Amino acid sequence: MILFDGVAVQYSAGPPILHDVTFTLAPGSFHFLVGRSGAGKSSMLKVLYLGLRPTRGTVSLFGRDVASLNRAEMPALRRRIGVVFQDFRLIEHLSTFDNVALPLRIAGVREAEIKKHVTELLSWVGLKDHLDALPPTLSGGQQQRVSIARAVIARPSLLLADEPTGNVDDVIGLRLMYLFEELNRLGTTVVIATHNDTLVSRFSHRQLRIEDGSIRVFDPRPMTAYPSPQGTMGAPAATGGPPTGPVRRPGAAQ
Amino acid sequence: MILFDGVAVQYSAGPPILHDVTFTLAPGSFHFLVGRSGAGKSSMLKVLYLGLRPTRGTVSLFGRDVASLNRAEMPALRRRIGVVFQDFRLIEHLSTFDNVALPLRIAGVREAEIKKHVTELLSWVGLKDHLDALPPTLSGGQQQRVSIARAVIARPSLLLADEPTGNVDDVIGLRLMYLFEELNRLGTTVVIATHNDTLVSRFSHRQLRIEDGSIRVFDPRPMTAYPSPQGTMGAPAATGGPPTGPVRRPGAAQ
Amino acid sequence: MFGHSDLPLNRDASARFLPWIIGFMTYLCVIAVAAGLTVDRVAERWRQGLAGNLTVELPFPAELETEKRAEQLDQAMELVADTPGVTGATVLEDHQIAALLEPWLGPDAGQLDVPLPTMIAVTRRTDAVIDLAGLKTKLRQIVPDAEVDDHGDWVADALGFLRSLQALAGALSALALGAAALTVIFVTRTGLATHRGVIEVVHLIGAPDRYIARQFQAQALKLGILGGVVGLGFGAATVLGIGRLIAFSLDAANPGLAFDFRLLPWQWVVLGALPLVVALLAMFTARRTVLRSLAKML
Amino acid sequence: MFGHSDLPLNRDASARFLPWIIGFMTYLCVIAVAAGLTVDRVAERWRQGLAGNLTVELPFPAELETEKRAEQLDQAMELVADTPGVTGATVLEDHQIAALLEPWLGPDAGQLDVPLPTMIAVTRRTDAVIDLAGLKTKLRQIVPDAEVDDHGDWVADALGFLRSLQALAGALSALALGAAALTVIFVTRTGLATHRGVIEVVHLIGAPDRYIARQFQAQALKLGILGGVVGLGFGAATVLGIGRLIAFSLDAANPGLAFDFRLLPWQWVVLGALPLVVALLAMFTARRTVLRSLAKML
Ligand SMILES: Nc1ncnc2c1ncn2[C@@H]1O[C@H](COP(=O)(O)OP(=O)(O)OP(=O)(O)O)[C@@H](O)[C@H]1O
Ligand SMILES: Nc1ncnc2c1ncn2[C@@H]1O[C@H](COP(=O)(O)OP(=O)(O)OP(=O)(O)O)[C@@H](O)[C@H]1O
Ligand SMILES: [Mg+2]
Ligand SMILES: [Mg+2]
Repeated sequence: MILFDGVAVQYSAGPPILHDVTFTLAPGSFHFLVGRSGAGKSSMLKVLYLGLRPTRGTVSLFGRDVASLNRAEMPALRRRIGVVFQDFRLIEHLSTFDNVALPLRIAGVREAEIKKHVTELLSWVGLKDHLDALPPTLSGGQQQRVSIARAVIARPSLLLADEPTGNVDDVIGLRLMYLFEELNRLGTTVVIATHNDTLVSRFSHRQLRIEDGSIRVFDPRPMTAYPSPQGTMGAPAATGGPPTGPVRRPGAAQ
Repeated sequence: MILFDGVAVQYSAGPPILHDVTFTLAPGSFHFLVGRSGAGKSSMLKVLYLGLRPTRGTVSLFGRDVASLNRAEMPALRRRIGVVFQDFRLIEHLSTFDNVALPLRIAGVREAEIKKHVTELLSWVGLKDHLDALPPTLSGGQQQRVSIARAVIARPSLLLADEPTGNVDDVIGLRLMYLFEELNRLGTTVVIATHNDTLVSRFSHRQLRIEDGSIRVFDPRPMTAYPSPQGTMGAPAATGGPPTGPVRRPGAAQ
Repeated sequence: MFGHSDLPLNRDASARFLPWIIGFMTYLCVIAVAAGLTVDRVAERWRQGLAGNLTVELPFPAELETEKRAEQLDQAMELVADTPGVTGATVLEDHQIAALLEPWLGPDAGQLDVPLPTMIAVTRRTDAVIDLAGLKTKLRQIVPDAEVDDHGDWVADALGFLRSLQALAGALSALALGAAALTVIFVTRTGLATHRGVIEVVHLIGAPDRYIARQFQAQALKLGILGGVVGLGFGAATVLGIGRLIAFSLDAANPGLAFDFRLLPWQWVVLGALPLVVALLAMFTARRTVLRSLAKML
Repeated sequence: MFGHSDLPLNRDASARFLPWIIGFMTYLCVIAVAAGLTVDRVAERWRQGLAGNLTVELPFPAELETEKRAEQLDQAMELVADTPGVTGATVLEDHQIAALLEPWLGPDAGQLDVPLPTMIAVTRRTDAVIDLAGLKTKLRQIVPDAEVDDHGDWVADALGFLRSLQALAGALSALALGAAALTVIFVTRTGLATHRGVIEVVHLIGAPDRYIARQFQAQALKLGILGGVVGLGFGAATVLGIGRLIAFSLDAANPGLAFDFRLLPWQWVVLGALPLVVALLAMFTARRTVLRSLAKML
């Protein structure tokens, strides 16, 4: 699914951020990406969503060598990746609904289906009353949830989330984690960059730890029992679980 | 110092966010502003930094009724307020140094003094190596620290910080809290909006709690001993404490 | 789906600005093209009216009897009519000559007791080359001081001048179109810069370049048509107004010489097509600018 | 401190675009003003040369003896010279009349054996009103068919036409300046929109409106001067070129009638001041736009 081999990352002006990174993420796996502020978490994700070309080494996504992709092939690949940006990057003049609907519209899903799934997902993240609100009129935490909804609405094959709980309280944070796990259970590979130690220790998923520019995979599971997410968080009774997005998966069109 | 009397806040289109808010913050006090996501913390701070006029009631800042201020009087008042925005709002084409220097430049401080104080403060928040970096090339946590440095550099009479530790790890978070407390000790009134329960419970300052649109002041101190900040966090040995900004306080010019 | 626009282009300041600039450029273009077309008509008339024609002057000595005079005139007419390439010859009446002289001698030129030279206006095929020197030699055998004038130098100079005016009009049109294209490039680049964040996000979500280009080109086409039509409206009004003004002034000044400055129907069609040209120019410029910028930008 | 700019205005696309548009508008303005000034000179000359002058025609009967003729001419000259308001009178030589008639009769008009009417060119004070009818009556007592012509109608028409041209030139200048101002408003508004985030932050940090306006107006002044100078350069070159072209064409066509189309020194000073006018216009427009927008925006 995701394969890094001897990857180095460096911005044009500056010291190398990552070097000699080699690892494999299995399809359907769930990883936290941890490290100090400035360690390179966001840079790592940027490489994964094709926003940054590695300086050295091979990155392979969905079985394709990223370096060999030409400009015209990228959109199709990108449609299979959902991203929660650290700074949200919502489209300011589009309503909450339209922001979340955008990936489906670009993929050509029918409006009726869009309406159903977007409304359902936004209700689940607690934004039922803000469907028509523009992002600048939302609170920080509300914006973060819109950004998450947009990333997951098209049921991507790969979900990358950068500090997705930095602006919400613990209750909402858990609810969002539950959404990610549900998506993961349906087959999406998930990578979540975070500083939130509480969250990381609560969910004993594998960790990609960035330290001094290199990445180490750490698996806490041999030591702790794998907790059932439902048990830990309590799925909301009303909906019986997070919505799973449109049936026709846009990424599958390619 | 800060006086709210029967204040209500409402955005043109939408339900009232806050109503009947009445409280007083003494000069030199330190408050956390807490509440769920979407409760109205940022809106409350917006009223305080003159970014939003209350719909009803009286707000008085530095002994002046805010409603009576005309456009020409605002800049002087604003120069006495430092703000850490939830979304940072750094100026993208100015270097880290210039962003932090901006309040001093607008206040007309000499370049030599600017250079000394800005460099010192940026070293203290761990950005010594990024003085010339532009904000888009900084990591999320680094941007947050630049934003904090800009808010405190001119030693404001009032510091308003909105979720100032949402993008940094706990070590840096404590260091930033230490900076706020140092500033507070020098006379600045501090209000910090946050979701970080760990932080709130660790520093037993007074709390402004927003619930269902009204604000309650809560004082945890009668119950817990007031901890010495130095003891809790360990001031960095190298500098012996956070820098305190330029000697000539720009706000004092008026 | 394509009715849906992610970029708030129609809220940009450029949405209000671009039509005016495009309108102004179309206006200039209409005026310049109209001027060029008018000059074309004038030049055509001059070429046919003057270059096509010869004038033969027969200054009969004052003492010559009327009979002899008529005889010599007949001979000269015959000679002229038989010259290869000549299609017609008319003796100008005294009052026609007087009309020509009127601007110089006043309205009473005709009643002046002044003997004027007898003149023959000769029309010829435009493509015919007439042996002027030979004709003159033969005419002088009939009337000693006869002169043949084909106004050649003067017409060549005048036509040269008109052609320069036309070149100027062409250059002005090109300049106006260039300025319009430049403005569209600028507005598009500004749009790309203003909405850079949105464009980046839409890209990362998986939209191809043409998805973004489409929104810009639709906007440019819309604003281009709007501006073009406005410019054409004002331009046509100005052209009609100036035509009327010139016709009126010239007519008042020289009733005999007034030109017809009105444009022909096909020339109006040319002018009417200008907004379309401008709008399409705007659209393709926008498209090209977006695609080129995106390839560099992301 | 003021050398320091918080807004990256000089990196906006408008920094490269505005000088061109301002340059183009200045160019149009220079051409229009130069045309207006030239027309002014031409009109002045016509008024002085024609409206100021009278022509007296004395068509002596052909049978009159030369002596008698000279005597009558002397009487007429005296009469004319004594008329109040007249400043001078000259008998036109035959070859001068011939020159006037040359375009119509060909270069040999002077050698034609055609008796031309004797003409007196009369100059008068521009402000004087001369009793034309009275003068004519008196002259007819000397030469029965005498005519007095002040070319009045024709000159009035022609001047009217020139004034229309001038009004057109004025309107075009105003239009060009208006378009320049409009462009500056647009560019400034775009700048305010593009940098809205920065402006808000700078405001919240305590910068007054004029701190922001200063950056925009400095930029507009800089770009205005740049564009204005470029426009003046091309404009002056065009004006000189067209002047040369017209002079050359007219000279070749009518050597006797050629006008002097060169501008006077003070007229060049007027043209030279245009870029400054445009630049100041740009600056104040930008300042006003910023201050007004900020009052609404924040
Ligand atoms: N576009 C860029 N150009 C140059 N340097 C960059 C750029 N983006 C990031 N960096 C640098 O790369 C380093 C890693 O940044 P990155 O954003 O990946 O950190 P992070 O782990 O996400 O940190 P945080 O937790 O604070 O968000 C930082 O030192 C940053 O200054
Ligand atoms: N400009 C605005 N126009 C209209 N409504 C707004 C605007 N800004 C905020 N709101 C609404 O006001 C409410 C309170 O928002 P605010 O940003 O104050 O919340 P908050 O307490 O800061 O939340 P968070 O912790 O998520 O940042 C939210 O429901 C939000 O949608
Ligand atoms: Mg990051
Ligand atoms: Mg908030």
